[in-house]
Amino acid sequence: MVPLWMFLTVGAILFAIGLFGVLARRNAVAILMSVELMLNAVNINLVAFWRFQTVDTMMGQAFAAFVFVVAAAETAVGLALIVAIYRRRQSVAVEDVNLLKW
Amino acid sequence: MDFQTINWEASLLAILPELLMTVLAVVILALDLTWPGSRRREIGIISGIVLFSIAVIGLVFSAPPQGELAGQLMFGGMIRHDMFSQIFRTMIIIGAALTCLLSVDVERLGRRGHYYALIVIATIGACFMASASDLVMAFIALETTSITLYMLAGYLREDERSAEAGVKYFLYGAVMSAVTLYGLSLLYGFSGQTNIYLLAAGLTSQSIQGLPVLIALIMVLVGFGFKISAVPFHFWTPDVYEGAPTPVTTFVSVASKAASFALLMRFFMAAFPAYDELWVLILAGAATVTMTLGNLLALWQRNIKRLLAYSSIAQAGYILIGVVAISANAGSGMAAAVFYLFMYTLTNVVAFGVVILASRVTGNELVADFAGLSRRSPGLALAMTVALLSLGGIPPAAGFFGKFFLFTAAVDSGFIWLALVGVINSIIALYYYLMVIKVMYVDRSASEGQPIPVSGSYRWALGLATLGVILLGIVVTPVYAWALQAGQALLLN
Amino acid sequence: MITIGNLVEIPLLTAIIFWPLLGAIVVMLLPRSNRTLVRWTALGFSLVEFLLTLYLFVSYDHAAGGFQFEVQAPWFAIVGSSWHLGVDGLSVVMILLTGLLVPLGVLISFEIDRQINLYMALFLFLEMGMVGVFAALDLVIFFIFWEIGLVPMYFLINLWGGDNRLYASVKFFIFTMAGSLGLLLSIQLIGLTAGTMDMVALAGFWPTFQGSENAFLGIDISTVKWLTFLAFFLAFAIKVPIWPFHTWLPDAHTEAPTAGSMILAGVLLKLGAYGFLRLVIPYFPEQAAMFAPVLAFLAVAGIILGALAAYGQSDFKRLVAYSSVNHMGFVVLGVAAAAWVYGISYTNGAAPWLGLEPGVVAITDTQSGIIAANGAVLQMFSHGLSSAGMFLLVGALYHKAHTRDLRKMGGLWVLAPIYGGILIFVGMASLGLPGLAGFVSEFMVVRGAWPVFTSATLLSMVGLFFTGAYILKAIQKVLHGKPSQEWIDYHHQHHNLEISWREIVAISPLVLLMLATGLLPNWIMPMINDTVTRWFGG
Amino acid sequence: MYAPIPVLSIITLTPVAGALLILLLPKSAKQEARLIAAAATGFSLLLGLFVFFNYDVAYASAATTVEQSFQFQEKIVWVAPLGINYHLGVDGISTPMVLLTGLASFAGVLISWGIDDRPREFMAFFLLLVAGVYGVFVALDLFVLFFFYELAIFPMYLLIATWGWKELREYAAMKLTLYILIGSVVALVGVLVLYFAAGNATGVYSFDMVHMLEVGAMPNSPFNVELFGISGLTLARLWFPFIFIGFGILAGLFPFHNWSPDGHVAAPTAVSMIHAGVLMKLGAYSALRVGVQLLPEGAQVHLPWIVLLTLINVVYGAFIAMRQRDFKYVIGFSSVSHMGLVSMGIATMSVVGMTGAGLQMFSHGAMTALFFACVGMVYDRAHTRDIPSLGGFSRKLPWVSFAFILGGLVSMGMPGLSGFVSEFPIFMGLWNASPTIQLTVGGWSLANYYSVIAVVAVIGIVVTAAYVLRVVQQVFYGRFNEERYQEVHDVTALDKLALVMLMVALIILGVWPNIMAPIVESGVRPIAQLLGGA
Repeated sequence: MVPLWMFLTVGAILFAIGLFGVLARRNAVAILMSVELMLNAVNINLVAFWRFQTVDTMMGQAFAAFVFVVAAAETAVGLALIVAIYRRRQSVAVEDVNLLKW
Repeated sequence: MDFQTINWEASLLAILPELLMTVLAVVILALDLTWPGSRRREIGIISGIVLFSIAVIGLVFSAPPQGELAGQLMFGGMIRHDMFSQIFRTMIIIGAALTCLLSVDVERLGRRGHYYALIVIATIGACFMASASDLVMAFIALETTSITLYMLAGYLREDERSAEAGVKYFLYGAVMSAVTLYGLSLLYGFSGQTNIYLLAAGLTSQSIQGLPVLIALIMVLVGFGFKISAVPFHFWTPDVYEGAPTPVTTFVSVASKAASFALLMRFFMAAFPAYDELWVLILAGAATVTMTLGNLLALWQRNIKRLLAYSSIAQAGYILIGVVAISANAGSGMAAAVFYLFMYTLTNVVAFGVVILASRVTGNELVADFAGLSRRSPGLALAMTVALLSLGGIPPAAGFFGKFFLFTAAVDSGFIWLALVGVINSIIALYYYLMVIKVMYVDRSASEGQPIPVSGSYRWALGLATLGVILLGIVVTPVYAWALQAGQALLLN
Repeated sequence: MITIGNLVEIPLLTAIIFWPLLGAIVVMLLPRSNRTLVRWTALGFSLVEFLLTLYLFVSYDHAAGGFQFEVQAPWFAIVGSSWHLGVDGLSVVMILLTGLLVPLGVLISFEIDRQINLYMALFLFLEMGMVGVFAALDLVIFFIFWEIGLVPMYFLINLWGGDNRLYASVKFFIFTMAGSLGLLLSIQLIGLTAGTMDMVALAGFWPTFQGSENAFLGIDISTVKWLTFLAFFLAFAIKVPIWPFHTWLPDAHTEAPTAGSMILAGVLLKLGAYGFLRLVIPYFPEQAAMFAPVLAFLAVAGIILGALAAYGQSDFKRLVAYSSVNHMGFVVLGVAAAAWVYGISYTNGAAPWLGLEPGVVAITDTQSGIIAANGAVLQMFSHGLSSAGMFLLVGALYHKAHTRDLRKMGGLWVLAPIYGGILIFVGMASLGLPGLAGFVSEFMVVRGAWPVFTSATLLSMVGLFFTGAYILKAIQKVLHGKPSQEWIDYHHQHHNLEISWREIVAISPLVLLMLATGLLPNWIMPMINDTVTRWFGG
Repeated sequence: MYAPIPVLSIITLTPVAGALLILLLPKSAKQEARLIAAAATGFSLLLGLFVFFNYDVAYASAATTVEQSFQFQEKIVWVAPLGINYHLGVDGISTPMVLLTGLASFAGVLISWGIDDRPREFMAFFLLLVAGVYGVFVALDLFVLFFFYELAIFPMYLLIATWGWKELREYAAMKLTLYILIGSVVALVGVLVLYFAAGNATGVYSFDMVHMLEVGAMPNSPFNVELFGISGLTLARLWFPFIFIGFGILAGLFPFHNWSPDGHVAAPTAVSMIHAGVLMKLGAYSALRVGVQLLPEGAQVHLPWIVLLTLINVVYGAFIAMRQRDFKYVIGFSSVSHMGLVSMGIATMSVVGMTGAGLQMFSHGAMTALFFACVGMVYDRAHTRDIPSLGGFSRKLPWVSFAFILGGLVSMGMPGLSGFVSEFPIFMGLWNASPTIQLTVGGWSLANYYSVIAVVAVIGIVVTAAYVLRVVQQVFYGRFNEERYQEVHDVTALDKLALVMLMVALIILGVWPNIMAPIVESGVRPIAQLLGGA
């Protein structure tokens, strides 16, 4: 059986990739996708933990399910906002979103 | 803890306000569809009044259980209905109600029913944040609030600044919640528990201790730090505060912040008692940096909303002092933070309310546009003055007591240096608050002959909130006693 | 409840002090437009005051001696001060002098036409201060009245003075104030060390006080005594003024209005001498005696240099002003002699500062000391008369001629014969012509001081010669010779130079008293003598 | 001694009620606003007189407990969990201060009658300020004291910044506010430390001054317990400088006096009057009450060097005043100088000296209020405060010139006026200072230097005389520029009433010091006993 730490490592790597994407990418949509990667890492964690730790209760699975749902809602809202920006500026690069500055 | 014996009656009563708000949201959407455009302004007024009523109903009918039942978890451990959640729920709903009343005359916002529906939904999420006692519940509540707030921040799609604020808020928020969530997932894994109140026991019983937990703790802290706009996760605050429609900014600065603090306090008190020396120190450092940076940056702001944004960053720093002072006598540190948030809610509503009204007339949001405000509208100027004094901690406004309680708690728990930092900071802050007051009273402007129209709902909302700020600064005992009960409720595991 | 009975029972001294204050207030409240009313009201108040002082003089029982008419009431308990008043012969004489000179000053001030209410009020207020000093038997009260006189005098000079009045008034004020601050600190020192501010109690207690367990600041008691002595000395020396502290005086006198000069020379300078007699000698017998030779030297310097300086003046008023330095020198000489004798007899014939044991030094005959003190007091009185008279005459002339430059004058006797006669008479009194007041007092001073400070006294006699010289110079410059044509024209066309009836009325009491004191000094001498003798244990 | 009716509360809250009433008036109700303000301050003044004349010296002298040393007490629980009570009461030190506040505030309202720019707001803020000042003087709970202390500061800011002298007001108002606030909050932290120390030691957590004083007087008081094992370091010694100097800032203590002349100059007349007249006393009063009385042990250690600061205040203030060209700056610096005498009196740690300090607070308050009233009246008419370009104003403004001269005489300590009555005991206190007072720095120590201080401080008085005379001569006498000042007219009857009130206070205290001295003495005696002085 694949041990827990492998799942966790995969999750961590996925999370790191997502985080890197968030920090490195300049395209808002790409950032959104990177966030999805991070959330998936979370899901891997949750499910793995459930399987290895608390298999007799549904907590982990339920948690993961909620994360799916919320992530979907979040993405929908995010895309809508990005589209609104795109309509005005013809760009989704975060450098161009710079009207508000101190 | 026994979750199986659910007293349904009590459980439903416990979330009665949230249920009512859900109904309200639906009703609002229905009204939005059926009422003609000319009447839709009333939707805002209705939402405001109903929200007030819900707050009162919540106080009267869903009082938290006392005695043996105190601190009992409900709905399978999802929420805990105690004094802590009650006081936060009250302040959040009041903040939302005032926000509704202050939105009605705002162009492209005040006459749209679904705007109010979104506010109400965000309020529901915020209320649940305050009472959530399970990681899942906390996450859902957090996201309910956040997602609606992203939408609200970008609500004025045709306004570039609003759209930009929405996107920024969203991108930062999404990343941060992903990080938090990762932390939560680790916590769940380490402890085998999702219930906050069982986490601590789970953490100590498992073999995993120390660094991994610390990493999880910090990841969770990142998310909370973002929501309460603590440095270094504050960078979104000025942009979103400035860009979002002002009523939304009000709501973000008030309800969302209060709810996030509630969650943070409950979470850290319950989940990490074994690590309290550590996170207290981290939070103390964060408080110091947050206060100082917030205040120093606020000094340079010309835009009133940005100024209030930085001020709200600094205020978060003050409130953290209360959180840090966990060892203060009988939960008085938490109580101080709770009290501070209570008064801060009212105060900020007043401040932003005046900004809404003034910028509608001047068409601008610069501090300089407040020139001559005391001649154009003495009442507004006075309300703003009271609000700024309260933020600055000057009596008789409530902020004086707020700060006093915080510093007292800090000294009590041995953080004299933190109290001194807070004290020095409150003086720096006073500088820019006084500058605004000065502009209103001293500076002249060409248009000072024209009065600023203040419609009924604004008059009521601002009047009540201002009165509240002053009353809270004089008749302090009831709310403080309440806050103390809330603080003590947190100590009860 | 205030009834007539209560009012009558107001103690005499309190009444004498506050009556002028009442007058000042009434005068201030009178309508500005009615100048005559203001003038006569002020005169009325000052005359009533004079009657009160006269009554005091008459009813003081000099044979019984000691302080009489005493009043004591709580005033400022925390600093140990009480409202304690009382008079002995010395004070009575001085109060009488004050009471006498003020109405004359008021009368002569009828010529003032600007802000007359304020002028008269200040004048009466000044009188209150002076009487208060003479009547006070509490150090704090003494100091209060001592200082309070500064204010009206300052304004009298500042508002109604001559061209250089600003400079003169500030100089006067700052000099005197600086002097009195030392006095203030010393009073506090004494009061704290001794635990009381009462002058009567202190006079008995302070000289023998040898320190106690709460000894002061750890400083030796004799050092404290020396410090306080010097401070007292400085304050009084400036007021007298003793050479070389006199520089404020010519300026102040010259610029002051006539009545101001009269009071300044007539009474205010005596405050300093009074301070020596009342406080310095009884409180610091040893220090004063030790210091007496220096004092005598300064006195002689004042007499000679004052006279020379007076001789050198071409401004009539300045000349008279310097004459005060000269005449007060005699007072100081008398004080010095008295201090020496008193100190020696106090230490029972020892001169500890010379390192000698009791009885080694022969007790200089006490009689000389008594005579010197008598002379000093009488000189205070008679100089009060003559200097006031001189200033009155200078003012009277200036008021008409609008110049005080002696070089421009001459031959005015022809034009103003009565004036000339009076000027010569007063000049002679000032010069010390036998048969007039000045002679008696100066003679007594010289007689008293001779056995004590022989050489100094000898030098002072030389000074007396110069006194004659400058007075004769003044008389000659003003009166003798032929009047120039300009003066004749001026006299006939512009202004009659002859003395006016009002001025005659004002000066005649002075003239009469000079004569009376010169011929029959006994109307006043017993009063002084009994008191002075009592000091020396007689 | 508890009062049958809450007279102190009425005194304090009447101005608040007045302010609220004024704010409810419509914008146009200017005259009504003034009348309400006059009525409110006047009523408080009358009650202040009532308190002053009903203060029982005999009772206070016979007091054996801390509780008994305060009269007209009232006590309501305010914030029970923290032991905060709304506890008011007066002793001999605060009673004259209450009266002074009444005098200065009523006179201030009368003098501000002519303000035409938003008089409604002006009067409302002014009344708030007055309420804050009253509150500090009557507070017997440290929290209440801070509450009112800070309550007073903000209206001050607005009054100066809004109605002040255009060229300086914003800068000065801000400077003043920040300086004073820094001082007060630093003191606040110190007080919090003491609060917990007292609470931990006795189990009773209370801000009540009576309680704190009792704790401080306990045989092994927690304030005097050694800290961190460092010998000679106690709470009292550690925190005394913070508390004393924190409050001392408001009293213009050198080198923190810097805000004060600017503040005085920039403020509108009535505010300068309250500011220099009363507000600076808040600082001295609180420093005495919270600093010295609560931490006598700290006072004994620190006052011996603080007295040197006060000396600089006295002498330096006077010399700087001498050099000013601006009429109002002269008075501003004179306040620095005179407030130095107050602190100096406190630093003598003797009954006499502290009584003098108390009297000087009253005397200087009335005097400087009078001064600023006069300056304001001249400035309102001449539109300049440049001393050389003024002159001869006594002819046009005889009342003002008389009042100013009287004030000047008071300030130079002329006998027969209140200045003398108050300065005399201060100097006596210096002479009388305990010989055990020593200043030790490193291995070098200095004793018996208080007398030297007295001698040096006297220089300040001579200089005071010089600058007062200079101003009197140049402003009120001398040549009157008819052309430039042809518009100048005499002051109004209200102005005269204000001037007369203040002058009467100065004269009465001067000629009859026993009317106030025993009251003050009864207040300072317990403090002096704590300090070991007699």
